[in-house]
Amino acid sequence: MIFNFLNLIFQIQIKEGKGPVFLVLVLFICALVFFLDKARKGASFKIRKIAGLDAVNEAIGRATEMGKSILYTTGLETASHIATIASLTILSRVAKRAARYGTRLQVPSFDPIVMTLSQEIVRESYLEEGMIDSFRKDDIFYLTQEQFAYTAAVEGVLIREKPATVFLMGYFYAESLLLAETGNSIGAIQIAGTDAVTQLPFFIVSCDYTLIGEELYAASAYLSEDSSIISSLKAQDFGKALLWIFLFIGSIFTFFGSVKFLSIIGGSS
Amino acid sequence: MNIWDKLQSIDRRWIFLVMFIVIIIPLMNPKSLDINVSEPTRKAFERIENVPSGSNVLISWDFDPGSQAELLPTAKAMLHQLFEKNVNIVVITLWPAAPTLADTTLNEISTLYNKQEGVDWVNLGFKPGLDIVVKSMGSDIHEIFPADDKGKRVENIPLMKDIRNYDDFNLVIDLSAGSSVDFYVEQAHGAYGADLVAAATGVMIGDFYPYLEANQLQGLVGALVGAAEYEKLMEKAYGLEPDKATAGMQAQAKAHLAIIIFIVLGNIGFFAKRKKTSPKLESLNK
Amino acid sequence: MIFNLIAPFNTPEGLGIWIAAFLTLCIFSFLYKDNPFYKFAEHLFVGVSTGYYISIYYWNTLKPNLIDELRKGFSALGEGNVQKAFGLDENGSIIAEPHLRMVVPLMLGIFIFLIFISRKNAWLSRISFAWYIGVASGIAIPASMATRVLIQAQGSVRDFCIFNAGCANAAGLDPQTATTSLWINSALLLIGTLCAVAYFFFSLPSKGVLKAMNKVGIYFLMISFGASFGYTVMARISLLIGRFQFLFYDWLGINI
Amino acid sequence: MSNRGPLAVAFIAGMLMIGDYFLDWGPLNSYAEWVQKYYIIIAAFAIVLGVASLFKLHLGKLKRKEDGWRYSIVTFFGFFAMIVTGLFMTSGDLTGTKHPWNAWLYTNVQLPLGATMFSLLAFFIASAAYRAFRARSLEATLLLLAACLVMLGQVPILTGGVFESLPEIKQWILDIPNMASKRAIMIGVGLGMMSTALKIIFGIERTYLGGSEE
Repeated sequence: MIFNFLNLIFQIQIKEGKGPVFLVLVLFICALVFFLDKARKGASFKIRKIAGLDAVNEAIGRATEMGKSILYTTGLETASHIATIASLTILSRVAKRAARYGTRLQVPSFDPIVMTLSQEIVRESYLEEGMIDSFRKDDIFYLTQEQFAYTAAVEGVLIREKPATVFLMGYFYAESLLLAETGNSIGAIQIAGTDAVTQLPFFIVSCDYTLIGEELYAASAYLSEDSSIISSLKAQDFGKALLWIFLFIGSIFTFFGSVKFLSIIGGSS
Repeated sequence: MNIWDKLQSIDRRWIFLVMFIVIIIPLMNPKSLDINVSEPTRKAFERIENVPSGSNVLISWDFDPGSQAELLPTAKAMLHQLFEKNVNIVVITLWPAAPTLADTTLNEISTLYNKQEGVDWVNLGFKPGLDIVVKSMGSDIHEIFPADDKGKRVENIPLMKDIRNYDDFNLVIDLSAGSSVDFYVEQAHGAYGADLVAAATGVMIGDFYPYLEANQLQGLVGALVGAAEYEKLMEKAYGLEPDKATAGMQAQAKAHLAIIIFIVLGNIGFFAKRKKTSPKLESLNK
Repeated sequence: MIFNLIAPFNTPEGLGIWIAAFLTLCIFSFLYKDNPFYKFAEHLFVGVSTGYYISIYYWNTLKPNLIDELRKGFSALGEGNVQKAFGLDENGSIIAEPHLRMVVPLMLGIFIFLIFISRKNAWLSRISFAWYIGVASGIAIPASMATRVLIQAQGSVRDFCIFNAGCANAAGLDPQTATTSLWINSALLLIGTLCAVAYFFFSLPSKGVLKAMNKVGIYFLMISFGASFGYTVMARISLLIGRFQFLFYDWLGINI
Repeated sequence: MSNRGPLAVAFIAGMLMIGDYFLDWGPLNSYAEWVQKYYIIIAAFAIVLGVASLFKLHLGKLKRKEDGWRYSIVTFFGFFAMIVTGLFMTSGDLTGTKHPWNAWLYTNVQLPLGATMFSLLAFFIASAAYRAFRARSLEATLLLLAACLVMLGQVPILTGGVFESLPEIKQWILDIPNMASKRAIMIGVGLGMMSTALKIIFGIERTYLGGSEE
């Protein structure tokens, strides 16, 4: 029995060509654990200002003053997309503020699982703020999973309800500009955030603030106000710094004929 | 509100209206377009020109009505060229929604040249499996396409009697709205040595240029521009009237121009206004 | 210009074209302002597409992957072939057809409903969600490392490798002669990438060299956003041309 | 009841998928293949929750006779038309989306509606460009110039003389500065994604699970 088990273990091998990824992943996890440990021991990390983040509170406040609602969409991906989960974390913060101020929050959903998760998250936020009685489950509703039918319906909500503040956070496709332009035409303050590289330009031109790529993930960590979650930003920076140095030195050495750097990251065939 | 303010805040509905007009007019009234034919398109045209009369060409019709604005004009121009040169055409498709579009187009153009279905051209229809279909055609087309689109057995189709695999085609043309060009380069060209010409949509075209440079493709027609260039070449060579791609390109040019003019107008308003109002006044206005 | 045929009402195709044209105009009317026609089209679209996805889910997922598998599993069980019923071969290894193993996703699927019935059972639905998101995260971790981070880094280093015949040959790339312009381009690419990466440093104070790099990084980002925007215009107008062609050629039958 | 159970599930599920990526081990690989193929079943079940939400919304509107309640009838009409033709009708061997009526509805209702919504972008891209591309600052000017040069390089508007090199300029902008910043964004996104996903499977990030009460 034990022999069989050992035999089984020895059969396991790392797949060919996955070495570099494994190495970098292990390094990254080490950095993550290191900073997490520091955070647990009470270290606090300074994070630079992210323009869109400071605007979040202001934008919620504006909706409250105007007596209008907030519309939040978590993008057009399922819950299996990490950007959607980052968006859900931001939603939880937005919902808390909205609950505190008594501002109506509408969340039209594209995916039923995301809708259910959103309901749970918003409900929890209202509960934490002691405002569970004003939680309206029906304001977090499902529309459809067809890209442009969803877009058409959200445009309908935008134009008829005229929310004062619109959040577009998560992964988006071509509909990004349709949503952002319609939001702009009703004069809403719009804060967008996406890791969809192709859609960033459209949010940049049509929204008041845009979280670019990694900033979306950083925002979800930052807004959590939990130092152990924020510590992961340190690990990300560590990863970037490592890569930065690697690219800088690697490019110079490669230029002079070394193939080592390319093969380290698995780029030579 | 003075004119500079107005220039800065044109109601978006006027912009919509202008876009509407500048796109519709060229569509209704296409004129011969003065454009430079790019090298990849010219190569494609010349390779098809070099197909000897009486030989066979395989067309893989890998797009559906969703991409027809970009690819149908090229398809039509190539069909005109091939029928004009008395080349036999075998059409297959890897896309489920494509056969009807292919059939309508083939019928429309073949009647102009008095070409007969089954003798001069045939539509074998759709088979699922993408790269597997492309690979299997290297050994035996009859096996993977036992019947044509209408259910007629290939044994009973005169054109298909002597066609078994890629060796029997002078040229393979892939009209692709996806990544099927990859399969053809890998299989039809790489494994079976067939000559290959492709047409692709604007989104995909960037992925395929390296094939052209590596001579794995003999020609490449890219997006609406490429189609318009192809129509231009057909106009020069066969006197074919410019068609939808040319009209589309004109609409494109006008629409781009309109957008740029709007941007310029907005900026004129912006700068004129900034010069006129001193900073002090501006802050008071707020 | 000839109106050679307006799509006929009396065939399914012709009627379809009329309906499609009407709906197309309904959506276009939104450009002027919100109106009953748009509302009609929007509500119809939501209903139709939801219905469509249900039949897609049923026929493409639930029926072949769940119902049919379970049915096969039970019939194997009926024959007394327990191993086959659970999708195992004689040696106990997993075979492609899961049969009764589909009970697991079925349970996870049913758990989701529990939140609907009573909040007491909400924790069970959380198991389903946790599993779903756990799987997605597990897939995303190495994939995002490989396809986003490393591939980009490779591309960057490779740009310098092709200059040097030694490196290019060793890496199996096509060497290129290093002209001045190619040289400048590669250097610009590297500088741009490094500065733009620097823009995303969150925990370092933006001072001195880093501040300068951030600025250059933003310039690169802005040029990139402008370029992508300009590049996309053509594709979007092609779509509109496609709709107009439908209205004019297919519906009104206007031929030139 | 704590969230410990679900968090353990997320950890195990995640680790197994990571293991599958790196390790060459038959049982693990076939497990992972199985999971990837079938975890969509959860999504298929969840759509029922979605439909329930949609029904609640529109039935509520009908009941309360809210503004525009008549349109809710349209939604139900579309929904049931697709369900009846897609789930319950057969025509020979043809069922589901292949049923002629269902296919007819798809081609003549859903497809044109989607294509037309998509094409509205041609208008919106123009109005967005007009409004946003003002040379307010150096950053905005770069955005504006890059967009205009690429647009001019795409189509033959200005030809002859200096303008002949516009396509080349366009290609250069796309290949060099554009590529540089895309690389940087991708690198950042990759790291952000990875760290978020790691936080999920290690149970540090648990907002997505909602509350832990009851």
